[in-house]
Amino acid sequence: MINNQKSIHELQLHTGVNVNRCYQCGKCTAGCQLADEMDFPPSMVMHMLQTKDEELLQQLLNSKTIWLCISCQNCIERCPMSIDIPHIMDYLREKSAGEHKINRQSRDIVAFHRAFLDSIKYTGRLYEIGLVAGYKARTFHLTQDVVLAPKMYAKGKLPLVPEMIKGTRNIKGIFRKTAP
Amino acid sequence: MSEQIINSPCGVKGTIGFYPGCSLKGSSSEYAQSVLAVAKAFDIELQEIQDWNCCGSTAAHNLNKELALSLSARILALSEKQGLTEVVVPCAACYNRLTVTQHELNNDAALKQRVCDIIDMPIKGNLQILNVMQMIDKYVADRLEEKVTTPFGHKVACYYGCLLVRPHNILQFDRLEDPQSMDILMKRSGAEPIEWGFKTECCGAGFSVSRTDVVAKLSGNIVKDAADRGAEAIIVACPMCQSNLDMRRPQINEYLKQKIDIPVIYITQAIGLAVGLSPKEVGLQKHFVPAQFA
Amino acid sequence: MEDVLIEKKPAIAGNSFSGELQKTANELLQSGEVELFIGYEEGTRFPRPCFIASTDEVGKLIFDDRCTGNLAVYLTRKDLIGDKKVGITASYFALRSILRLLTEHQIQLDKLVVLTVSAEKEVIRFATTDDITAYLQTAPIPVREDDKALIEKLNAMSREERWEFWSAELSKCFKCYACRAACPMCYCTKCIVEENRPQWIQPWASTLANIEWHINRAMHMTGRCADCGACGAACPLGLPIHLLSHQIVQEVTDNFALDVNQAVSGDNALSTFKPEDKENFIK
Amino acid sequence: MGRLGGALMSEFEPKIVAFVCNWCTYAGADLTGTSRIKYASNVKIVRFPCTGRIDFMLLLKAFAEGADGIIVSGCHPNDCHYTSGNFHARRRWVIFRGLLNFMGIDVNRIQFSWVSAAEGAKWADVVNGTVTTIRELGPYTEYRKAADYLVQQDKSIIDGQEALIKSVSSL
Amino acid sequence: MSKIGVFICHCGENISATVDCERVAAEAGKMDGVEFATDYKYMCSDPGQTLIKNAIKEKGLTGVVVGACSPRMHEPTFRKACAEAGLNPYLCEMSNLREHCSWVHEKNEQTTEKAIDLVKMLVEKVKKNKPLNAIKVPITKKALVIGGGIAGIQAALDIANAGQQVIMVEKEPSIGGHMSQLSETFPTLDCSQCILTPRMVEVAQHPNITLYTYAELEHLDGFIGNFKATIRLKAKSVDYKLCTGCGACTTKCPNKKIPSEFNEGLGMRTAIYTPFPQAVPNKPVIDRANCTYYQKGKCKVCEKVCPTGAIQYDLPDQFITEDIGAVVIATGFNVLKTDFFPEYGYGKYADVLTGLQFERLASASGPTLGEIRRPSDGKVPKKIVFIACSGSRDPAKGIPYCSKICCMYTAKHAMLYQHKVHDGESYVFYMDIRAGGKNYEEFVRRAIEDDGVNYIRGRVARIYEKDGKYIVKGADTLLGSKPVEIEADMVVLATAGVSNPGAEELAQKMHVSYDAYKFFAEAHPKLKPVETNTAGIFLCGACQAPKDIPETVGMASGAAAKVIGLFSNNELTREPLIAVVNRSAPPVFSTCVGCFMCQTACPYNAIEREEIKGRDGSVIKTVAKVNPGLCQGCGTCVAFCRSKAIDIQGFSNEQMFAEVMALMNE
Repeated sequence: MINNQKSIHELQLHTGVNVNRCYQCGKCTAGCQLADEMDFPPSMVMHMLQTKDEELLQQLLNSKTIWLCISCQNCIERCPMSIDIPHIMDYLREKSAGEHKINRQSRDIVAFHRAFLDSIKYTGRLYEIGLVAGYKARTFHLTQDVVLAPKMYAKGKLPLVPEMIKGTRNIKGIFRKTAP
Repeated sequence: MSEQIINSPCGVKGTIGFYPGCSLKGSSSEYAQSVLAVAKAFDIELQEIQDWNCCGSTAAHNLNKELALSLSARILALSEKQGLTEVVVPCAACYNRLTVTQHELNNDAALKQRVCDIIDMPIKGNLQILNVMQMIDKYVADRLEEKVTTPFGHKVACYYGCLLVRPHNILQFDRLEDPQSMDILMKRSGAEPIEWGFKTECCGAGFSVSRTDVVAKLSGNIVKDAADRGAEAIIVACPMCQSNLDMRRPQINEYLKQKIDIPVIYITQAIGLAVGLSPKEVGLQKHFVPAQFA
Repeated sequence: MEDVLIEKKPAIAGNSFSGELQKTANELLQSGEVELFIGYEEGTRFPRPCFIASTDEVGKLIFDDRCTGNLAVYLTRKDLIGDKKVGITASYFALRSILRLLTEHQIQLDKLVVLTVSAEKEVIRFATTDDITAYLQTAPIPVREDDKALIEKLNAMSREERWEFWSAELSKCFKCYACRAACPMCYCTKCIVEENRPQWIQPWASTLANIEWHINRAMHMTGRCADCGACGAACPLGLPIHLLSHQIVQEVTDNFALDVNQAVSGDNALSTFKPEDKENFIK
Repeated sequence: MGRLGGALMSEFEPKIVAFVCNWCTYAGADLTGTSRIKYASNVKIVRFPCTGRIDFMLLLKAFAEGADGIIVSGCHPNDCHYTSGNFHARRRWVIFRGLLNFMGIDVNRIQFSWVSAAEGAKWADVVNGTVTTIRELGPYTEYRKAADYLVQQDKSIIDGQEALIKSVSSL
Repeated sequence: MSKIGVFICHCGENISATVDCERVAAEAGKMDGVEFATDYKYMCSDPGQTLIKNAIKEKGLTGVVVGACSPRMHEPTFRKACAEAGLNPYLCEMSNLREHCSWVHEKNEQTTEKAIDLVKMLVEKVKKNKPLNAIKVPITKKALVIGGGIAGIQAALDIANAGQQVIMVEKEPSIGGHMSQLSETFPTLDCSQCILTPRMVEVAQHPNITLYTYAELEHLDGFIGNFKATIRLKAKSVDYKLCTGCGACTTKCPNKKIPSEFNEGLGMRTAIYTPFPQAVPNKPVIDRANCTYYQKGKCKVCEKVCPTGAIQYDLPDQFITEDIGAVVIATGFNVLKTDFFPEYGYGKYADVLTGLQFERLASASGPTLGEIRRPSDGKVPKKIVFIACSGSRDPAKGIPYCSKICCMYTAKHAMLYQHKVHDGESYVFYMDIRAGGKNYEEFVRRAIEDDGVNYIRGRVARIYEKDGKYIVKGADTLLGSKPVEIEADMVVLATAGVSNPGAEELAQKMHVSYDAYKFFAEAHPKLKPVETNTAGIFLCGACQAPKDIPETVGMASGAAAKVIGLFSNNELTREPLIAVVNRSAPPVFSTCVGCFMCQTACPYNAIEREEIKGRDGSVIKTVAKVNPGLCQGCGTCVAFCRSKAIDIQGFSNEQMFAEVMALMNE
């Protein structure tokens, strides 16, 4: 076991969370709606971080868990120690993406997020058809929801032309300045 | 139970800003329509924030914290620039992002400075950000009952979702578990809100497209509990919740192995109907699961 | 050096809100609610304190931006006040001192009418300490720009340079105790410098005795100082001694999370504690 | 040898005063003794009932009277014999240190510590550590210079004489 | 002019091995004011002490410095010797040449130099010493016990059995406290009431105990040995001299729907009531807030049915004042209610109970006569979930500490349930099982091994009701955090033990400190667990922190022993090393300016306000005054006083100043 004190320190620096505060009551997992789907439920994530084991940290960066966390905040609201698990998840996601360790099976989720951000980057707002197109292009799920779109359009729910805001330069600037 | 539902700060009534967010311009246009219709019915003047952008939603928040803060911050800055002191944000996700962003910036001067540099605009950070419940409570609640012409006489399950009430310490909206604000407003509109177990459980939110299976399961549990307890409609205040519970109904029914046809409508649609607006005026025809109330 | 420090603000004439104040003072004296009124009158260069016992003199009263001296200092002067019911026009800082004097049982609100004139030219009369506290929280704190430069300069110095600065400055002090006389908080029956069993501080003026005196003065201000700067303004040599008590104010704020207004209105910062107070300097 | 520190640095033996409480640190130092742990003899202990009793003036007096370093030590937080004396003391030291530092008085010469009655070894460490620190800092002549009224007077006289000689010789 | 004697001890070779004792004595002899200096092999020995005594007499010494071991060791010895020679003992000081010098330094010149300096410091100090006399405080031999639970009962009986007078004050109509509500007790499962009620009766009948029920402490003045307690006797509306406790009134009272406090709201009581059948005294009181007569002006049924005419509606609250020598606080604790927990339904579910409510269900004297039944529909629950740490170890919403008793009573509850509902299934959600105590771990093991209670390691996230069942959502952290969902018929929350609502107010009344959780604070966490920081006030039981019965009883006996010890003398002698505020001639009277900041700083509330009055009785000045009964001599006030108006005897400003100034002089 490679003990990696540094990465935990870094985590604390970024999130302000001291992972040692967790005493493993499991309430977060009990309330987590996606715990069933996760490879490591939230309380186990906390314990893996507590071990400071580098290998376990790598497993987390590679996990489905971090991409399945939906940031619903159930865990932190019920955590007796008020540990900000959603913040930890944010941190791990960012680190995972930054280090190109995104879990294979979770790439759909990340693809969706990226498509979403692309839409904002170029128009300032979410262009839903563009989003779905972008997502499909990234995932090759070309036939998904083919029935939904026409119906949405018929209900007046999908504008076909993207709405561009005036400050797109400003938006692009934001994307450039915050690029990891 | 306290009837004063929200500890809303008293402000001077004036023009209120309106941040629709992307969903309300697209897939949830009926929400925008009903919010504006109800506002009009109560003489509340809403002013759309000029040149607003997307708040970044879960995507930005998941991938890049600074980007997420900056996108939301731009909206705050624009509102301030427009001279607004209050902004109504009907979408629960946008409401959550904007409120949390303002809170985080106000609590970290260095971060605030960095973000202001990124968006190239100053931020004071004293905007009142209201969700629709807060807007109604602040400007309509005391007039609501007298305005009701056709009481919304149905059993309803008020579904708040996760983002509307969390994180509690930042949003300071309603109570932590088993929130009441929507229930109280619905009661005043003539409905009969039911006690149920899934008020704040997550619907699957942003996984609508990428993990439809998860949405079917999470939303399925919600729809089932509401239906089991005899609700005739699920009332929501979030476009994501609405679209997951409504548009994903085929997948939900498939997961539940049961056909449930309980409609999912926005609180502003229900209130609109109660104060005498027509179904069309509140965009009721736009839902996938037919919503017809006699 | 000293000219940077005690540079008085230019007189802002025409900004006087005196009319209503005179009216109020007149009423108070006439009704007998107040037997002595402490306020400001026009002086040769700056407004100066005046003590009005009859309605004839009310016309002298003024109150404007230049009236920054801390009149609260007179409230503990038994020779001046005796058992009289007193009215006072308090500047922002004087209000802080009044709060502190109240918590330290030196004055009673039932024998005192506290007035101030707000930026909106309104005469405000305070009925309770809470009113004063509330006012202090909302009213703008008068800034003393002139000090800022020196504080920054001092903070930029090395320790040795600071020592050079202060020992040089304080070596000039000749212990006239004008600083003590100007301070509303220096109301002790017997000052530490008058204590001779033991003789804590040598009575003559020497650099060390001067330093010791000023350290004592500053330490004794902990949690009590209104940060009004009256001590520095009173110094005939213009020594920046008010920066010492200002530093104490700063330390209290930084270390105990008590801003000046909180500090002056509650239990003393040193007579209370929190188990979690910082102690990173303790081995 | 005059007070003004004519001693060579290598020979410099700092004078250190320790202000300690009776119940923890004094007893802790007793334990150092009964355990026969050796430490530098530069320190002299003054016994107080409690750290809460220690007047800041005594620290200034010690510096003025020739101390190069000072140790202030008492019970650990929550262990005070008098419940809260050390908490009060701690607040006093926070403010005092801040003021001294602002005035350019060397706060590194004052070592604050918590030494319990069981920490005999820690007491020896604290003393030795302080001696090392002060030895590096050198004698605190800077402060004592201000203390010496007569020396100042002399200096001004000498300065005056020098000026006189200069002016005379330039004639 | 001082005539100081200096006596340097060799301590065998303990000092002389590294310190040149002869030289120290010789140097001391040259010191200013030293009349006599000598050294000797063993100063603490008889001849050594005689040496000192003779010197005092022969040389007329005005002060003595003994350079020897630590004053913590032999200061009393030498002070006694001085006193025997006619010198005030407080004019003797010790210089620590052994622990602080010879034992910790090498043999060399510096060590002897240091020894000389150390002696010099004390010589300078002792010149400023003043003769002091021990403080004598008279003692009123009567104890006040506040609270009539098991802690108060034990303390009162112990004190009374030692022959001392006790006044017991209980705020409820009956003594007994929480213990009387319990069903069986762990780890023996003996019936709580069976072991408690005899004790309650003993209290009522004890000749040395005066019992005031339905009473509260209103005010406490004074100090150790000399308190004055004002007690409010709340109006019972029943004359206990006439009442025989026949119970006619309580059976006939028409207002029967008042939730019973004793049954934790699970049963009902009448407006005129005795809390429970075994109550002591077994006489009723009228709960005026719920009585029809008091609220509506009509009824008086109780008066009509009372055979002795004991009902007296107009009785007001009464106040009595008692002189007291010591106080024992035994006010107990409280448990969080179920409405405290958002995720467990904010108290809206009828069958989600607290542990104390479950005790009532399981108790043979309870509302279901000991059968476990759901309050909602009276059905026997077939599946029951116990949730440990409900509010405990939860800084976010509850309290950060462990309530200590819950693990044990939860095991007991599950066990009792299994004993009563044979086909029932019980689950305990826990994080850690804290079963430290005699036979405690064995008890928990029995619940798991013999009674088949299912222990699941994990905390419950939420409970919601569906179709009359309570859906309990938890996770089994030992199965890789597998989510667990149980459809339970009843849920019992092991709610945290917290301080009593009135504890803070009571503490302030008595000037006793309390911790962040409003539990009363002991004077020292290790060595003074039953004392408070106010001399003469002791504490025991769960008012200090949640604790179980054996620990409570032990602590109560400990507090009683302290009281008995205090009462064993007629006078209390205290060291005069206390603070004093100076007094001087008029018109100054005292240099104290009356800012009273010392009052907040004093940990013992020993500083009082004294009004100095003129001949006409008008107040000239209000100054501080130290209560010698309360001051413990820490001196925090002394360092705090700006004008040095307050000083501490034995460590006075002059003494300490002299010691420091001597230190560096060469």
